[in-house]
Formats: sequence, C-alpha cells, structure tokens
Amino acid sequence: MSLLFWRKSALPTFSRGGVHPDEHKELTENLPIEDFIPTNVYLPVSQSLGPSAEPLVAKATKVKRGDVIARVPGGVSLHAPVSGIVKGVATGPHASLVYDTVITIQTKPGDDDPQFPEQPGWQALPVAQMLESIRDAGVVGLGGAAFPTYRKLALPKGAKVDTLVINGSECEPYLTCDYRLMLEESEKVVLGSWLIAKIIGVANCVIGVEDNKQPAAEKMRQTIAGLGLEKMEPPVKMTVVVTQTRYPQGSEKQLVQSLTGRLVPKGGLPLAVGVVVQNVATAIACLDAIRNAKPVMERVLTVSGRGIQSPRNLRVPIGTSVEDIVAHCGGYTNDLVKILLGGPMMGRTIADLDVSVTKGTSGLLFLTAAETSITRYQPCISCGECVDACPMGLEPNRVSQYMEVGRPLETEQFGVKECFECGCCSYSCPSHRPLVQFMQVAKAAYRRQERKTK
Amino acid sequence: MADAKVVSPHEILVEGALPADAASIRLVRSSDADIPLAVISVKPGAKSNSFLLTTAETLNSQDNYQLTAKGVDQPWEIAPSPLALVFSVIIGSALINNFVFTRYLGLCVFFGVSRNKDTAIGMGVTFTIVGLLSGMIAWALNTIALVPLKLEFMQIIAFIGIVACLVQATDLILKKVNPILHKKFGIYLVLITTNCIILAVPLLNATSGATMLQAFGLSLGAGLGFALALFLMSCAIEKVNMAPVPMVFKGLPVAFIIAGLFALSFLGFSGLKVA
Amino acid sequence: MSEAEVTSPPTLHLSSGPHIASGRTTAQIMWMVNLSLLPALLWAWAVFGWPVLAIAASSILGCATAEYLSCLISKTESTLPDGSAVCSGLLLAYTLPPAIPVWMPFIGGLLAIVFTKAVFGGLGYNIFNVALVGRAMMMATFPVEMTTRWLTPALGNVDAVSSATVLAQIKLGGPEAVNKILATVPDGGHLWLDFFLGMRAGSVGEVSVLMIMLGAAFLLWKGIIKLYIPLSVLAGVAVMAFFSPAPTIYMLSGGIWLGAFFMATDYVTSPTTAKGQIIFGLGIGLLTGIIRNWGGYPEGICYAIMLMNILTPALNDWFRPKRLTADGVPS
Amino acid sequence: MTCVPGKPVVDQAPPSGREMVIIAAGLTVVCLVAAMILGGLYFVTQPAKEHNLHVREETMIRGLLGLTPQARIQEVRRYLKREGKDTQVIYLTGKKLAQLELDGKELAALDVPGDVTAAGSAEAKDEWVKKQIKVADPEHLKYAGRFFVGIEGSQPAGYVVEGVTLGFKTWVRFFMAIDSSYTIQGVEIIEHEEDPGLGAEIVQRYFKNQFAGRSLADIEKISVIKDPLPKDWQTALEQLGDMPFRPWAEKYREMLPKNPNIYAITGSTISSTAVTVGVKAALGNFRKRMNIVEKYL
Amino acid sequence: MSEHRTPPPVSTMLMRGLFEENPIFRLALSLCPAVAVTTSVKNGLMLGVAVLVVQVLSSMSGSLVKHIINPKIRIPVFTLLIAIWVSAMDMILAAYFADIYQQVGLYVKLIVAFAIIISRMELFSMKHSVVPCFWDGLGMGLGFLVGLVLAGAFRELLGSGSIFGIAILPFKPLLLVVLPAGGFFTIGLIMALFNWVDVKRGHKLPSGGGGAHG
Repeated sequence: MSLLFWRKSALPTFSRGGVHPDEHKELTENLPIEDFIPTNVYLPVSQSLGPSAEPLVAKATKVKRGDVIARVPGGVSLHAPVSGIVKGVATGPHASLVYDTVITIQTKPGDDDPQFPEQPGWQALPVAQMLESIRDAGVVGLGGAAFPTYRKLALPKGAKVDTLVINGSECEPYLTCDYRLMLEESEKVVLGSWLIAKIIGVANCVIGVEDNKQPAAEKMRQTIAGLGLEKMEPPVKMTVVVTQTRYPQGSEKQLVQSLTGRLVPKGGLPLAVGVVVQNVATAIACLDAIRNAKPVMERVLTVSGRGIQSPRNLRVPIGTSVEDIVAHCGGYTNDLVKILLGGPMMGRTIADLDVSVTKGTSGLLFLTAAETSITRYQPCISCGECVDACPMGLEPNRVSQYMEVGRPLETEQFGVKECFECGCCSYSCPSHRPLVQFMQVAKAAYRRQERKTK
Repeated sequence: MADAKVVSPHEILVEGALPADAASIRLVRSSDADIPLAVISVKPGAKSNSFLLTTAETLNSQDNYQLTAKGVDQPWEIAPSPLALVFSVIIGSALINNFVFTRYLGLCVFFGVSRNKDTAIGMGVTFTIVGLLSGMIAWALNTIALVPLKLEFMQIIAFIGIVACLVQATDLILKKVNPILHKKFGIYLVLITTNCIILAVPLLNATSGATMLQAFGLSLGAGLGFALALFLMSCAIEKVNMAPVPMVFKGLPVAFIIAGLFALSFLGFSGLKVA
Repeated sequence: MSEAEVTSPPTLHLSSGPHIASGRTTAQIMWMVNLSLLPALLWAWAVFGWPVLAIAASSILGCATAEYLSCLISKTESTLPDGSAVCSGLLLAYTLPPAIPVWMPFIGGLLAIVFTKAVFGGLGYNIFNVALVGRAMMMATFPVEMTTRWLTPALGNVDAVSSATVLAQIKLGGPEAVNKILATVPDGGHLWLDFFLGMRAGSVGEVSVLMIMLGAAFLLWKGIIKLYIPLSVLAGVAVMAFFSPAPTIYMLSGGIWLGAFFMATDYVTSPTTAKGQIIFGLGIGLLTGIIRNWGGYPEGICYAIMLMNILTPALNDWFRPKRLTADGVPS
Repeated sequence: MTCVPGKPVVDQAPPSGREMVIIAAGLTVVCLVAAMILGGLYFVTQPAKEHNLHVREETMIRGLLGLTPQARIQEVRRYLKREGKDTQVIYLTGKKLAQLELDGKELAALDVPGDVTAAGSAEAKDEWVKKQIKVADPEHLKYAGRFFVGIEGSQPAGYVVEGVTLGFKTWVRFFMAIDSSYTIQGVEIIEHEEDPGLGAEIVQRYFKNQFAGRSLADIEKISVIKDPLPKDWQTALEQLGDMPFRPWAEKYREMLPKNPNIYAITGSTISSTAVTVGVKAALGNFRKRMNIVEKYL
Repeated sequence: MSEHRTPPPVSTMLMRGLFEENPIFRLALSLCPAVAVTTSVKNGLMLGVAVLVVQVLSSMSGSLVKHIINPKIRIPVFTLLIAIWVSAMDMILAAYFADIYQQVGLYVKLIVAFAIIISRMELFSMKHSVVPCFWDGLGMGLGFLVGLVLAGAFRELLGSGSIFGIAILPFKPLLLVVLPAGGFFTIGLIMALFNWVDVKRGHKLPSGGGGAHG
C-alpha cells in the first residue's frame, strides 16, 4: 500500500500515518436527508461529556417540542425533541454508558407546537448572550465527541486564536450525514461558521472537506461566494480546502495540521496553536440556537451498511430507538453480525436494538460478516504497518507486546498517552491484533496509577 | 629514521637512500635472520627518495623483517605498526574470538546480568575499565616479578589477588571521589570478581608471553567484547521476555540457545584479517 | 410509522473499533512472498535441472516437519497454513549449492525451525532470520558440501562439473583470477549480462538477479516490502565494492540481491522505522563487504544479516517513529 | 550477586586498627604457607612436566624417523644475537656451541659439557648459552628455532625440523622429518587452530602423508591443486600410518611420481597451501643451514 | 558458626549434587567449562575430576580452618584456599597429563573462579565438620563431573561420531555440535531436558532459573 514514495496526491494532508479504508459512501451519499419521527422517543439524560443531567419531568408530564426536560447544573440542557406525554422516567439502556436514566416521551404533535422563527437582530447579539443561547440550546459537538460547545467557544483569557477550522472531513467510511448537510444546508453551515467565527473573534475560517466529497466542497464555495461574508459585520474570510481522503483526516490534530500546517503540542488542544475546530453539524446547531432560538432536538445520521435493507440519511429526534430506525429502513438482512453507533473505525457495537440515538450519534451501521473483521488474532510479526499507519507516530506494535506480558506501565515510552484511539493501527494489522484495545487498557492502567498516587 | 613497510604480499616500500642493485640488499625475516630472502628488483617509488622492493617470497604484514644494504649504516626494521598491532589484537579478542561466544568465559555473569539493558551497559562499562586495569597490572607483575623470579606457579594466586585488591580499591576510591558514579557502578564491582574473563586475560597473556601492547590489546578487547556481548544479549533477552517461550525452555535454556545463535553469527568474523 | 416488523436480531458481535480491517492477513503476506520467490526457482530449474526442485522440497519438508511437530508438542493449533515455514524452507533452499546431497537441506530446515523459531515461541518471536540460521548451521555442519557442490549453469543440458563460485575464486586468486574469469567470456559477450541473467555458478535461488528483481517488484507493488532496506544494503555493498578487483561481479553475485530483497526485509527480524531500516541495511551492506574483503567467507551476506538481526531490537529502541507533536521529539 | 551466595564482605562493619593488623598478619602467614606448599609442589612437578614433554617429543621424532630404540636424539638449538647492526647466529649442538657470522664464518666455538647436552629441558640449555655468550641486554640474545638429529650408532640417521606457517586462522606448528639426502620422511602437525571439518583436516593422513617421499627437488616444484584426490592414492596415504619411515610399500613408491603435486583438502585450499608453503620454506631453510652447521654436529 | 549442624544422610548429600542441585544444569553455576571443554568425553572427564578433587579438598580444608579465621576475611581466605588447590591441581595435570592439559589447561586454572566451589564452602563447610564436607564436596563434584561427561558424550558422539576417540557413529557427524554454537545449544537442550524431567515429576520449575534467567 505504501511504497517508498507514498504520497500520491498533491492535496494537503497530515504529515504521517493514516489509512484509506474502502469508503462505502456510495450506499448513502446520493440519498437526501429524510425526516423520520417515531411514536416514542427514549431520551437518556446524559447527552454530553461531563457531569450527567438531572431529569426535570415526571411521568405523565405533558411536554412541548423544545421544553427543557433535563439539565446539567450550570451546563447544557436536554430538550424535548417532540411534543407529547412523558410515559416514564426510569433506568434504561444508553449507547455508551450501558444504563442511564431514560425519559420516554410518546409523540403527540399538537397545533401549538413551537415553530422557532428567525429572531430579529440575531446577528448583532453580544457574544456573551450568544454563548448563553448556545448553552441553553444544549449544543454539543455533533461530530461524535459531544463536548459542550459553549465551553469550547468560551475562550480562556489571553488565548490567541486566529483561525476557525470547520470540520467537513467526515473521514469515517460509510458516513455521509455531514456530506448531505453541506450539500443541502450549505447556507446554514456557512452562516453558523460565520457566527462561531464572530464569537471567538477570528477573521479567518477554513472549511476542510476531503476530496471524495467534491460536490459538497463546490456547493460550499458557491454558497460562500453568494453570501458575501466579507461584507458582513464582522467580515470573515472563509475558504474551502479540499484535503486528501485519508482517515483520520477528521481528527482535530490531524485536520489542524492538514489545513494550517501547525502541530498541536503533546497533550494540548488546537487552541494552543490558535485554532478552534468545529464540526459542520455543530455549526448548524449554533446557528439554530442563536438565529431561531431552537435547541438541539434532532440530528442527521447515516443509516448504512449491507446489513440493513434500505440505507438512508435520516433526520431523527434525539432519542429515536434503533429498533424504530431498523423498522423504518426495512429491517436488517440475515447476515447481519454487528450494529454500530458511529463509524466503523471508532464506533461502538451495541448488543440490542433498544439503544437510542444521542446527540453524538453520527451513524448507525449494520455490518455483515463480509464487511467486518471477526478473526482470532495472531502474534505480532513486526511488519510495522501499525507504526506506518499511526497518525500520531506511536508504536502500537510494541505496546501490544508489552501488554501481552502484562507490563502496561512500561508503555509510555511508545506514546500510549497520546493515542486518541482512531483505530488505524488495528485496521492495518495483518495479524488482526486488537491494538487500539491494548492502547486503551494501557491508558487505563496509567489512569489507575495516577489515581493511586494522588 | 628512515621508514619501511610491507605494502603488498610481494612488495616493501622503503624510504631513504637505497642502492639500486638488488644484490647489495639483504632482506631477512627477523626470526630467520640467517636466511636472506630473494629480492627480485628495486624500483624508485612514487615519492622521491623512496624505493619499492619486490620479493620472490610472500611477505606477511604481521611479521617482522630486517633490511640492510651495503653502504647504509642503519638497518631498516620492518614491523607492523604498534597501533595496527593493538587494533588487530582488540578486534581479534572482541569480535573474532569473542571471549563469551568462542571461549565461553564469563558465562555466569553474562547470563545473570543481561536481563536488562541498563544493567548490561553498566556492567559492560565497569568491566571494561577494571579489566583493562587488572590486565595491565597483572601483566606488569608477571613480567617484572613472577617470570624473572621463577614464581610462575604463583600466577593463579597472584592474579586473583590483584583482581580482588583492585576491585576493593576501585570501590573505595570511587566511593570517596565520585559517590554518584559509585552508586551507579558499585554493584557491578562485586560481580566482577566472579567473572572468569578477568582472570583468563592475565593467564592468557602470561602463557603467550605477550608484550605490553599485546597485553593492553587483549585486556581492552576482552572487556569490549564482553561489554558488546552483554549489550546484544540484553537486547535479545528483552525481546524474548515478551515471547511465549515453551515452559521447559524458559529461563536459562533459551538464553543458552540465543548465545548459541550469537556464536553462530559471530562465525562470520572468523578468519577476519586485520591489517 | 414502522414499515417492517422488527424481530430479534441474529447474534450480534460486540467489540470495540475499528470494525473493519485492511483485508491483508499474515498468511496472505507469507504466501505472496512465496509466490514472488517462484521465478528464481523456475530459473534455477531451467539452468541447474531437477535437483534444485528436490532441494527446495527437502528443505521445505524439513521446515514444515519441525513446525508441525513443534505445534503438536506445544499442543497449539498448527501454524503450517500461515505459510511462514514454507517461506523459510524455500529461502533456505535458495541459499544452498545446487548439487548438495538432497537429505542435507532437510536437516538444515529442521534445525533452523527448532532453534530459531520453535524454542522462542513461534512466528513473530524469533530473533534471527530462520532461513539464514539454517544456512549458517549447515555451513558449520557440512562445510565441504556447502562450499564445493556447485554446478555450471547451462540451459537445456546441465553440466555437472563442480567448481567454486566466482567470488570464492576471486578471494583465493585475487586479480589474476579476475582476468581468468574475464577470459572465459566470449568476444562480444557481456560478463555483467551473464551475471544479471543468472548464467553463473551460485546458490540455487540467487544466481539470477533478474528473477529476484521480478519477485521483488511484485512485492513492492503489493506493498509488502519497502525499498529502505534493500537500497541501503546495496548502497553499503557498493561502497565496499571499491576495494574489490571486480566490482561488477562483486555487486551481481554472492546472494546480495536475494539477501537484500528477501532476507533482510523479513518483518520479524528487521527494524520497523524507516531510519532504523536504513541503518540496518547499511550495516548489512558494510558488514558484508568487511567479511568479503577481509574475512573468511567469499559471500558474507548471510552472516552480515544475522549480525544485524542481533541489533534489531536495539535499532528499534534507538530509532523511534517521529511523533506528531509540536516539537516532534519522541519523549 | 548471581554467583556467590551469602553476604559480601563489604557489608560488615569495618575492622578496627588492631584487628586490621591481626588480619593482615594472618593473611600474610597464609600466603607464605601457600607459597611454600606450592613452591614445594613446583619443585616436584616441574621436572616431571619437562621430562614428560621431552619424552613425548622424542617418541614423535623416533616415530617420524623410524629410529631403533638404541638410537640417540640430539637437539640443535639456534639463537640470534643482535646488537645494533651486527647480527650473529649461534648454534648449540650436541658437541659444540658455535658462534657464527650470518654467512657462516666462525667467530667462536666451544665444547659443550655433557650435562648440558643431556639435559632434557630447553630452559637449562638456554641458560647455559646465555652464560657463555656475553650480551649487553638479555633481550639481545634470542632463541630462534631448533631441529633434531636422530643418531644411530654414531651416524646421523635423519633430521626433524620444527616449522611454523600461517594457516587460515592462526599459526600451524609442525614437525618435518628429513633424511640425509633431504627427502621428506613425514610431516606431523603439532598445533593448529583451523576449523573443524575444514582446515583441521590437515592432521589427516591422506593430507599430511602426501609430503612423504618428496625430495628437495620435488618439493621445489610442488604446487597445490584442487583436483579430487584419486581413490587409490588416498588409500595408499591412509595406509602409510602416522609414522611412515619404514620400508615403504612398493606400491606407494610407484604411485608417488604419478602424483607430483599436493591435492588440497576439499574446501580448505588456504590451509592446504599454507602447510605446503611452510614445508617448502622449512626444507629450503634447513638445507641452507645444514651447510653451515653440519660440521658442528 | 562454631556449632556443627547435623549433616544430612550421606546419600542425600551425594544425590543432591547429581540432580536436584546439579551445579551446571540446575544451579547454573560455573557454566563456562560446561560449554568449553565438553567437545569430547575425555576433556569433560578430566576437568570434571579436577573440579571434583578441588571441590572436595577445598570443602574439607575450609571446614578445618573455619574456626581460626576472622569472619571478616573469610572469603579472601577461602579464595586463597581454592587457589592453592587449583594451582596444585594445575601443576600435577600439566606434568602428568600433558596432552589433554594442552586443551583444557586454561579452564583448569579458571576453576579458581568457579562459583560452585566457594558457594559450597560458604553454605556447607561453614556449618559442618570435615567428614560431611567430604561427602558434600564429593556429591557436588560428581554432579559437575557427570554434567561434563554427559555434555561431552553428547557432543563427541554427534559432533565427532565417536566416544573416547573411538569412532562409532555410522553416518557423517554433525560438526556444528563441536563448534562453540553447538556447545551452547547442547547445554540449553540438556537444561531443558532437566526441566522437562522436573515437570514430569510434578515439580515446579525454579522461578529464577538458578539466579540467571532469560
């Protein structure tokens, strides 16, 4: 795959590592976003990183679309994605926490449901108020991390930021929701980006799009030109940069390097090199929050894989259960072996269909045995594929060897602490070694040790 | 003093005035000074006042020769340069006849200390220094006292005494002079006394009647060779420690097999001629 | 709303990501290497005749037997299908003189697998290249057969006259031997062409540089090997060729190409980073030259690779991949 | 501490001054006693060692030359005296100590007392010679080589020369037996470090016995060839035995002219050539030296 | 230290050195000669006997002098004792067994550095009287001797095709076995064999491999 001279494209990209798995985007990339509203939504209260939220409703409460139903004290809120009746507040399954408090709402649309019209003068709101709106709207990073956006945008004092990077890379195979958003709602993306730029006070915004999404890049360019951002107040210079299609192009550190050439220091954030990164979907959410005072109630996700009868790009209320989506998409095929929340590289498997969509769910993949890898792993043959694939320049092979003999606390020298678990190593390993898992366990061992010494 | 050296198996390059006719030149191997070697021709060399002698017999650059010429007072002594000599002894004892892999000496310490790379380096450095010192002292004692006084039967006792005293002395001095270094290398000093290489070097020197330079070369080469072996072994052991070695081979058996494979690789150096 | 009745799904697999893989497997790599070795074997068969196939079979059988038995004894699943034992056997056969008694490669393969691989826990844990240890062991065990059983190549009818390899002749005879060799080339013939194509006495699989290049090109195309090691090996040898009376012969014979492209690039026993690989390759090249020019063996690359194999763990420690951190310095 | 279990001495409290004296005195006494015991043993074993060595060499020489039990073996030792440009060669034979110029001109010659001649040990002889020849620095007078004369009755029955040659790895030391017409009677390898299976084959009869029966003229023309050893020739060489000076089988004599060259050991041309070159040189040098030293024997 | 412990039965003392605490294969002490001189049975036997004698004499003399030496200089005195016996052995072998001595001479001299001897003096002679020391020394020495002879026999048989210089192997010997590398392989294999026997007998393997482990 990689000869001595392996860069085949002149497009910008990150300096080392990365893989290029089969994209499989053709399954959904030409399908417009469809709306789907299920009869019931199941809302786990924990929807963002950080402390968990407390439910504010009880059984039989009538809720309207946009009502706050749970809140993290002093933090982001969870809103009712549909109008209806709370059927229960009880322990239920959560995509990643296994169990959580789940609010179940039966959908019952009413005539007086809020419509969230455009707020007058929204462009001129003070920054502090904008941040408040973002917080109240429950905006979190919709790329998957689900980090509260207001916290990311509230820059620490003295932080020097000069560039906003909008992440339209969508480097995970199968996923096409961001692509569809850029095509269908490019104006919202651009305006949202402009808003974020205004909030963090930068005049330069770069939108990174991988070259397998050329139509989206073209659309974005046209939209930017059409909107005339230079003339708006404040003026923002917005450019679309097409990058190489190479996983993990969408990872913050890699994207910052691809687009600005800057290297984020070890253990640091892009902020350290004057960059803030936001996902395209998050930009839209920010725009909704400020322009329409509309909280995050729904999200666009890709339902794909050969294990589902009809793949779709869906806009669903937060809390839509996998089971309802499966039913909506025609059911699964018989050779289904794995259901994933997220992309195939970093997504998580789920055990049952009663899990529901959270704010961070960007995809729902139904993989068949032919698509996924279920093999026993073999000894490391030191081929170095993982070292070549690691975008951070770590040595997963050696970490795995140390882990196999139970020496996790000697692996820092190979960089485990810098691993962000993109999965390139495991993907490229011909011996199918669970390298990311080894890295995770090693990191856990260090965390445990740090806890003990504290 | 005019210089002369063997430049190829049949040629000697001589600097200085030399009669042009081969008959008036007498070239002998120093150990066979009574048998002249036939000189075929004398030609002017590339540099001015230098001559190239061609001989019928094959010359050896490691050997000593003597060249005399009619009308020239000083004879030319042709000997391998001391530096080359020491170098060849060092390479010989460190690589070609590595004490660990071809003479099997120092194995206890070798297998004991090679578990960890840092320890291996520490031991290697300490050993090389102490080994060089003890080798030279033992050589001096042997040449100055034991041989002239016909006390060769005391060699073993004398050499082991020197090693023990030297280790103790180094320990004391190091403790006083550089406590940090002592803390780092002190533990290895105790182990050195149980390493048979340190005893084998003076014994070999005594048996072969080595000159000071040879003794120096052998002591240094043995130390370096041991340090190298230790380091390489520690690298391998670190790797093997992560391997699912079959149970009966765990520990020493597999270490021996690695040593065997090392010895096999070091065969590549056999027959190496260091000029 | 629901359009289909959702029944309980089939057994779902739970695992953490990534859930897709590159599709390459260890066995695939090994068998591709085996495939890439075939041109050289075909050439050997063409110029040396049937015995070379017997040698290859014997050596593969030796390796496979040892591999099978070691799996049997350690009660683990047989690792024969992964093709690595076959690969070792094939490579071992390539380093042997074509007229060696057929039972010897069997012994060599057997010993090589046992002492280099089985004892250490199997594929991936060996420190030395299995095939080369096999050759070195055979060299020590059957020194006469390993140094004298050469065949003069002839397309069609095999000339069974044994002679020393060209490098051995040069080592013994010096410049005069070179002249003698040059004199054997008919007017209008090209010595280098004979060597490049493989019309010379040599080990089974290394005589034809062209065939080795073909195999290597396949591996390069498939991305199984990279050029760092082979190129630096060749560069190292090229430096040392200046000391030789016949640089062309020096560069085109003695198994350098086989060693550079197929032995030194063995994943398990070579460093993983580019820098480490370059140092590794240069080390092999220079050591080969040292052994050839001043040492006891006319070919030398076998021991050079083994000696550098010893250093591989250290090279992996010394040459770390460049981290994607601001200072880019591995901590 | 891998090798010596138990506490190392250094861990204990340092001894007091008084204790130190006692310890030192004790150690000194022990050392002295040890030295005395070993010295005594040395005086017992040293002569035995030398005697045994002498006997071994004599047995080998007798065998090589095929001497009768009554025959006597006389060692001839050669020394070089070098002072400045002046070099002299000194021979110690059974009768004379001859001090000669390099070209053979006699400078001095004295009779050797019987006890020195008979002494088995080389050391005794060297010491006696050093007493007779005055040099400024003992380093200036050096032992340079030796050969043996086998004497039947009062006539020399043959000579054995000690020679060295540089083999594939290190020096190869050999004995070469010669009769009075400079025909080689046999070659015996005394010491070598060649590779087993390869160069080490020089000790095999089929190789070393190839030199037997060659005259000086034969040897001067001899070269090493890499052809395979003919089967019948090999059989003859094997049958010749280690100690070949016996009435040779007619067959062997017939075969010798058919094989004028030395067949190299397969795979060890360097070692084979080295021994051949060594034998050639040793024989040539011996003849030159015999011209000078013969009259002192 | 002056109290004598009750010595174990003679058979135990003898057998201990042969198997359980075999100085070469179990304790992994004094490995150098095990590889170096075992190219033939004869060499192994000769060095084995030398070690046996030195071991017995050193153990006994150590036991004799243990009351009169200052504990602070115990190790130097023990070393000296060993050196005396080794020197004596060396001279005797050089004088009367010159041909084998030529091959094993250096290793005879190096017996002085063999850890097995001083460790037995430390562990056993310090606590027991002369007679048990004799048996213990004999056991350890025999263990060493048997180890050397075993390795020597294996290597001579496979590597030279003979035993005691008498050719018995019908096929071409494997030269590798007499080379340095072969020595290491042989000892490694015999050690593995000892481990295997131990596993079969239901013992646990020594965790440290006798002080040195890979």
